[in-house]
Amino acid sequence: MAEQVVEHFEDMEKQAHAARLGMWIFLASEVLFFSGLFALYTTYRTEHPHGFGVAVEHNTLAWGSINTGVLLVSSYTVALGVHELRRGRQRTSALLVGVTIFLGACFLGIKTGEYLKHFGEGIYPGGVGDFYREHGEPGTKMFFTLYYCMTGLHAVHVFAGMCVLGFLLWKIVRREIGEWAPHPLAIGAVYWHLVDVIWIFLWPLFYLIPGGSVR
Amino acid sequence: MTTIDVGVIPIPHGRGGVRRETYLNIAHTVKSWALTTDHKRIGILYLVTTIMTLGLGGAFALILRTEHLTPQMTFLDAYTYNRMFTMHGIVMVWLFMIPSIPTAFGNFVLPIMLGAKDVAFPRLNLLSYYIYLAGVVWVLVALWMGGCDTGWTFYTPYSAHSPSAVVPTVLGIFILGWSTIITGVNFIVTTHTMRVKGMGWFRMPLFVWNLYAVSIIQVLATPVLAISLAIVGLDHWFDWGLFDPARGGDPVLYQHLFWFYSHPAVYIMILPAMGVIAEVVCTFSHKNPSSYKAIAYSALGIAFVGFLTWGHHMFVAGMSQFDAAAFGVLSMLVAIFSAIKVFTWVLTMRKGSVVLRTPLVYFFAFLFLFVFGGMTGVAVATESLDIHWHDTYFIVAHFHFIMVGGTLTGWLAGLHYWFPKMTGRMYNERWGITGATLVFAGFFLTFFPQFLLGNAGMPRRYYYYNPVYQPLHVVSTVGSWLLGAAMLMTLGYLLVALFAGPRASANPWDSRSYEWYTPSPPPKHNFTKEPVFALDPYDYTVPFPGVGDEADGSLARDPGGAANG
Amino acid sequence: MTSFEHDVSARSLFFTWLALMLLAGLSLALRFAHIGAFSFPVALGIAFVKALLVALVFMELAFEKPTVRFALLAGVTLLSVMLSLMVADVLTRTIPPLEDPPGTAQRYHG
Amino acid sequence: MNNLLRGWLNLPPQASTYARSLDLLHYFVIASTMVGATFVFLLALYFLTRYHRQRPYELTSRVKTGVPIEFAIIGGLQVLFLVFWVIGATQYQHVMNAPPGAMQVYVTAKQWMWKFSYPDGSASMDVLTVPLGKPIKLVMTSRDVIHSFYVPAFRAKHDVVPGRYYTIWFTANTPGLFNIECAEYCGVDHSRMLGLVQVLSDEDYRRWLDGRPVATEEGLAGASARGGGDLAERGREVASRRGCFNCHTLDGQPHVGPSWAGLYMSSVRLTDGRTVVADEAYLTRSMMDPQADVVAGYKGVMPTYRGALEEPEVAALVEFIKTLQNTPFAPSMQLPKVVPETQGQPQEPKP
Repeated sequence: MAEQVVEHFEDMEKQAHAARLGMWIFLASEVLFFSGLFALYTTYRTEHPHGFGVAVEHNTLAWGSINTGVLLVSSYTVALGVHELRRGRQRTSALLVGVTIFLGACFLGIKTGEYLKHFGEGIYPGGVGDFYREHGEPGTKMFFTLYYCMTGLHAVHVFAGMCVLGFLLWKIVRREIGEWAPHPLAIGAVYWHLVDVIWIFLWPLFYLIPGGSVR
Repeated sequence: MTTIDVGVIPIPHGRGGVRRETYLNIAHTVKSWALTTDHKRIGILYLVTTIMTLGLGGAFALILRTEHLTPQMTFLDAYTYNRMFTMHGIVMVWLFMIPSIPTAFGNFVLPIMLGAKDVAFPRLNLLSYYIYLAGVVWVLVALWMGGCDTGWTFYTPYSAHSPSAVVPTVLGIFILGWSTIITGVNFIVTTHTMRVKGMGWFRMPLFVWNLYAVSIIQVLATPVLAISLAIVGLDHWFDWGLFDPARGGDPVLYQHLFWFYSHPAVYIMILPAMGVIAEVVCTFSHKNPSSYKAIAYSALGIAFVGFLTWGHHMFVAGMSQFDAAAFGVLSMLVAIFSAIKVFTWVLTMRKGSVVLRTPLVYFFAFLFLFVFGGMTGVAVATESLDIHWHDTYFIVAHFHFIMVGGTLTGWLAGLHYWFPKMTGRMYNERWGITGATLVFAGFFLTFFPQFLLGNAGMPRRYYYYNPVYQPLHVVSTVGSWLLGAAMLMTLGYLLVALFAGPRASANPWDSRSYEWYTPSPPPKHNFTKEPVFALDPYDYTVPFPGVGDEADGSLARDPGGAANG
Repeated sequence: MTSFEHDVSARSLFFTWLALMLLAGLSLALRFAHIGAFSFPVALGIAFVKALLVALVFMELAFEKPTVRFALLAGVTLLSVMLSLMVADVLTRTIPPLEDPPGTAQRYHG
Repeated sequence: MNNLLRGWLNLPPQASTYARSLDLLHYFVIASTMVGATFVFLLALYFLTRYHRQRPYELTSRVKTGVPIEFAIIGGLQVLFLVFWVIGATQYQHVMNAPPGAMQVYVTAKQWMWKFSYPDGSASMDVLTVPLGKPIKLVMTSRDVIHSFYVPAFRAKHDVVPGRYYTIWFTANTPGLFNIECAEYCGVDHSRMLGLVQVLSDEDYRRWLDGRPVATEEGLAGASARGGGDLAERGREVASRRGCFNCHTLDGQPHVGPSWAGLYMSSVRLTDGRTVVADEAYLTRSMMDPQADVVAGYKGVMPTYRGALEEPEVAALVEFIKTLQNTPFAPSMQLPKVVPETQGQPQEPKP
């Protein structure tokens, strides 16, 4: 029952601030969680600029770009959802959050399609597959293993974000949160935006920057 | 010395036989413990669990030391030996030392020190405990599957191919990491939002500052460990080879990621102990710290610069010479923060009113071991000297001086310091001082010879060793037995005190820190009414104002003879 | 309408989103412009601006207390510390990695 | 003075040119830090007695330490630490960068042995022979996991990483035998991954070049550093000296010849279809007359050692192989499949 002030807090404002601060600190933790992989990407790309460039050019640019659009729209809808909830328009808010979850599902669907396409081409994680017979440049294996690791981890986060939003949607529908206490949705939305931000960086790294660019 | 039993209340159960309600006697069912969201009970749960893991890790240590009585096989084979030193490290680092002080003592006293009823997220706190327990279970599963033999550092590519239970072990540590992160988030938010009205940042007890700094490290460093161990798990399980040179991978990068976590992790282990020590030295010197701000800021300083020095674990691992020089100078700059802390503690005693009690004996043990261990740390951070010392027993001795000598004695100091507050009982002071002395002696005897072994060139993680090293090994082993016996003795008299010790007053040490403003043991919501902290937590210029609620029969200044000199 | 939450207007949300889409489009267009060595900093620079927009407006960081901003700042600072020192290692190593290390080559290449 | 401090600190002999200067820094750092630590601890003890509590509930007045004093202490320490760093970093640069013209020896580490390949194309296992007073540059790589090449007497150490070549150098200044140890944990027999550096004077070195091996029996026998020194240990030495490990492994992996791990008393299928039990007689016969029983799947490329091995050496070898009876295999460690060659050493790839 999130609309009530838990007894050890003085008031709702303090409780909301605590929850919000907690989420942001957790997000800092998430940034560092991904940073290990970003660091590996950067160092390996520094070591094998050519192989990484070849692999980027081979990647499915169209699908990755569509996914970028999907996530940007979903970020917008969930931000609008928070706005509507604060204005007391729960029905609209619920609809917008529902759309956000649907867009998340679209993202995952497209991602799965991409993975299947890669499997069909003989690109598997761990440098296994026929693709590497033709593209033996040092770095291509590392690129695609990192690609699977980072986008896979991101997909897990998308799924987690969908679960969080689903839970909040349920709460909106049951009128447990509303304009009197909109902060749970606002905090859930912040998590969703982080997922978007991470993709904003994954997109250029894996789809946009062609060969021979580092060093 | 007039009496050795300090702070004892003559009448049991408060006045006139009225049974005072405490967090302990409010309910007795298993469920009331297993599903509690009371930070004090969660602290006790953590305390009991970490004592068990300490016992497990300690048993491993004793077996390992005993094996080294002879240069050849004594009673273990090399396979078992390798698995055992790995599990010793893993159990001690992740199951005991990292959670020990923050989760047990931190959980217990942090909200009380802030005058709060609980931490910011009590349910998350309980969840964190169960995640920790799940991690412990996974590590035990790994143990049951024969253990892991990579060393606690999981260096690739060995860990990617080791024919042992690598995956359950890294999974266990991965899970433990989330427990650590959740606790860290909880503590940071608690410190920010739960302070009682009117308490500014610079009126918080120093332990809170240290916990706050630790929580920052926990939140920011642990995820890096999580991701690097996840990659090790993938490399081991699916042979993805992200660090495999045959696929363009670079094993040295794993070491970068691992030490990016594990160097700050050293501070995760030592900073809470420093916090305990700051409390102990102020209380038993009966004086304000020589510089409150120096202790507070140096905690934050350590939290930040601890992230900049990981490379000094890799001077001979194949890092570039540029990075070696950079990490070398950064390490030298970091050492200064610990030095500031040490000087502040020591100068706190100056012009104080120092009384030797068990926690203060542990403070002296801590001071000795931490200062000497820390100074050898500066020595090994000297690049050219590290060439000879790297991966030898010198390193083993150095980090045991810091980790056992620092964290374990800090933990024991805290255990004895807050024992009356947590249990409402007093332990026997004479046993306490004897135990502390024996722990120190056993410890010194165990690890001092290892410095000499390392100087002589004995590499770590060696099952067979050169017979010329045997005398030093024997001394070290005998020392470890003494240490083990002293720890068992400590456990024994504390258990006796728990059930049969005399009742403790609210403030047996005549401290000014805020956790002593509430009765011992505290009531369910920490204070019987909204707390008013009239004094600075280290204001020893005026007498203690008392608990305020006389009805609970535990005035601070009971005439039974508290804090006598 | 609660008093304790800052609300971002629908108008600024929309314009932020529009800016994000335009920046994404620009980034995509530059992919085909073949700007060579500039593509890495330019693409990441655009990504950084986009992330900043999302953080400031969508995540309402612009209206948060300094503590909250500090949390993110700490994370990003450490990320850059890690990246710079690790990349510095790789860039300043004097001995290049072998393309086909002896002994491991046959194991994977069949 | 140097020797006195070296003895106190339990340091090994200074057998390389830079060992002495590293040790001097060692003395300086240890002495200054220990003096500082002792001072701090004694100061604490002094405060304990000087300001001991006189009566219960004694109050104290507020004392703040002067900021200038704090900064003076901190600044002084910082300067000292930076001096450590400047000297240490300079020495580190010296140790890590070989002088031009150094003699190159390639070092290949694998579980759990060292292989040294010399410029003239010859190779040896576990024993590195170098001339006195000449700079030696080691170019090191690993075939499986990370090892670390460590000679305590030279104060020389560097990790040996698969997929990379790392170099380290030294100039030996004392003839004799010095221990090589693996310092990075590398598996079950990590503590047995030992070796020896044999430093020969010019004259001895020339003799060694002419007719190898010349490592004197007394010299090797005197190297009790190899732990134990029993018959089986001697067998290991013999095996490494006679080059057995060029073809036979100790971890169960087939190489040019069958592995010795678990060989003793196992049933061996031969090329002609017979199955024999690998007892002492079989082992001895295989050394003396290798073509008599060629194991299925291998080529009969092993030369006879009749007359080459002394009787005690054969006994030691057999004893050594017997101790390997229960050595578990390292299942996932794959050595490369080396095509058996009919003559000479397996070629070592050069960078």
